[in-house]
Amino acid sequence: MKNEVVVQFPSLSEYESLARVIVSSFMLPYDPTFDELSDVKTVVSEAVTNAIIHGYEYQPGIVELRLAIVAGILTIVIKDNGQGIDNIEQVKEPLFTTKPECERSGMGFTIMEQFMDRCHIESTPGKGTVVTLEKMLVSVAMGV
Amino acid sequence: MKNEVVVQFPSLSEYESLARVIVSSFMLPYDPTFDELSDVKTVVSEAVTNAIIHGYEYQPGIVELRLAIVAGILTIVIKDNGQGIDNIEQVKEPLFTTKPECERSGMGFTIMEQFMDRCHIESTPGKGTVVTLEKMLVSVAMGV
Amino acid sequence: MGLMKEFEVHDDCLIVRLTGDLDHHETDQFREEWMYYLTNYPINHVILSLAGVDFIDSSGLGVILGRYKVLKSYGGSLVICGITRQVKRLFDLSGLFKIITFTEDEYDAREWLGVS
Amino acid sequence: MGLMKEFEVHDDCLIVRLTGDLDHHETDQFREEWMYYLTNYPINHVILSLAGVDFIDSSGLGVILGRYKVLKSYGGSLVICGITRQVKRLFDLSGLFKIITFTEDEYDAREWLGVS
Ligand SMILES: Nc1ncnc2c1ncn2[C@@H]1O[C@H](COP(=O)(O)OP(=O)(O)O)[C@@H](O)[C@H]1O
Ligand SMILES: Nc1ncnc2c1ncn2[C@@H]1O[C@H](COP(=O)(O)OP(=O)(O)O)[C@@H](O)[C@H]1O
Repeated sequence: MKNEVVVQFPSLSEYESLARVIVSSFMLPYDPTFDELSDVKTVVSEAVTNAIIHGYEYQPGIVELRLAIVAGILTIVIKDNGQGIDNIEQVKEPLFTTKPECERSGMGFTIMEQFMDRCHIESTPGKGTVVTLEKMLVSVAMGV
Repeated sequence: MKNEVVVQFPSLSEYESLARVIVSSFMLPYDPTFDELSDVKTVVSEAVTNAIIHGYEYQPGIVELRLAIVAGILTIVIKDNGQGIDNIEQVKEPLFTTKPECERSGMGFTIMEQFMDRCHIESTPGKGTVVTLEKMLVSVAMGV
Repeated sequence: MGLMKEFEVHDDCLIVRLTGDLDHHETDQFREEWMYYLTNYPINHVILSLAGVDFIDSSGLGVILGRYKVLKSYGGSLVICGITRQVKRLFDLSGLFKIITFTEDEYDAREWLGVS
Repeated sequence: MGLMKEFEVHDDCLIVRLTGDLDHHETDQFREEWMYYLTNYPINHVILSLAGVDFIDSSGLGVILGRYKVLKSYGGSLVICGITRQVKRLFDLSGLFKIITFTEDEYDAREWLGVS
């Protein structure tokens, strides 16, 4: 992708805030609204946390974050090489979680779907998961 | 490298501030002093700017930034696949610049050497340049 | 930005004040500290002040819901106060407003709970 | 953080006030705007206020040195005021204090230049 920023970091929770800071700074030159910024930070936090907890189940691994803005549309890709997802339709359901014992709320994908214009999950069990999120940025769309 | 963060971004000046933000956020959990933070931001700005101006001479390319902290030592690697450097000893000299017409001060490498504990340049003409910078973080060294 | 936590016990009321980001990285320790107070003091009411929290995600939501359930299990109550804009957006979406009591600030929360 | 620029002309004195980061990304436009004032107004003195600048690198240094030379070439002068800590560290290292005049604030700069 043109003008793409690619970040790879270890699957450790201390990098969740780094991922949020990176996406915020990446968007900043496009003059996003406060709500756009906060929604995007939230979904990045959800997807990165999922890669660490569910993808790698706290085992060492690399999480990849890709960012691009083309024609006013922000695309965020979060990738892990973890255990993957069996039933993609099921995990998208609100409140569905495979880790209730960790007090997971099962709201991650619901938040991603609600806060973004598109949330696409690709996964191969045993190989890993790629979550693609898209959002039309109002400021850019309006040519501001 | 263990616990390494790798960032790839296009050789455009708008990403210089992103590189600074990333290195700041990366260091933050280690409780750096104000001067440590500002020195590191400065050297990252110098090396990334050099990759864009001198390495790629404003042509499209990818700049890679690698960050790691091991045993209290922050290591920063900035890599480009640009035109490379012929005479490494010469470019390190204060005020030396091959682009005086762009009002370059020729102070980049001097700043990197002064603000960091180590500044190592590896370069192959026609292939690219790798600058490795190291700094012992006081807070970590003191076990704070 | 990390998370700063302040715990204050007034008789059977625990006040928890947070500043910073409440994300997955912070949840384990926060849960542990909160539970320490719930098990070592005779707490019936908890006021959770999020006035200093600029960011929360579903992991933060999980810890809050978890403590809400613990409190409810023995007839205690939880009041949340001082929520900022990003927090409100997440709570709105997750339906938290329907089950937990929210007040403007700590003062209103004490009034609501009838504690001094 | 981007760079905000304010240019103010008082007779033969130009005041330039910056806020934000003065890095390579900002230099071309900043140089152009600064030169616009130097060529279109009868400027003899420039006061550059860096009170709002938290970050500068050698590219920023280059623009300042370039304008200093232009001013000097026709007998003009440059005074820099209000430098913050990071800026001071870079200026210290680059020997800028030896060639350019620095004052605490804009008021002192005007005094030094003898302009009102
Ligand atoms: N990166 C991933 N790798 C493997 N499984 C995942 C991944 N992300 C999500 N899942 C699965 O999808 C379920 C729902 O995810 P989510 O809606 O974020 O809720 P939660 O994280 O609270 O469980 C998870 O419980 C997990 O089983
Ligand atoms: N990444 C790079 N690729 C190729 N040449 C470089 C690179 N970095 C620095 N140089 C060379 O080293 C010289 C000195 O660099 P520096 O001390 O940063 O000063 P300046 O950037 O002001 O010229 C440059 O003028 C350039 O010729």
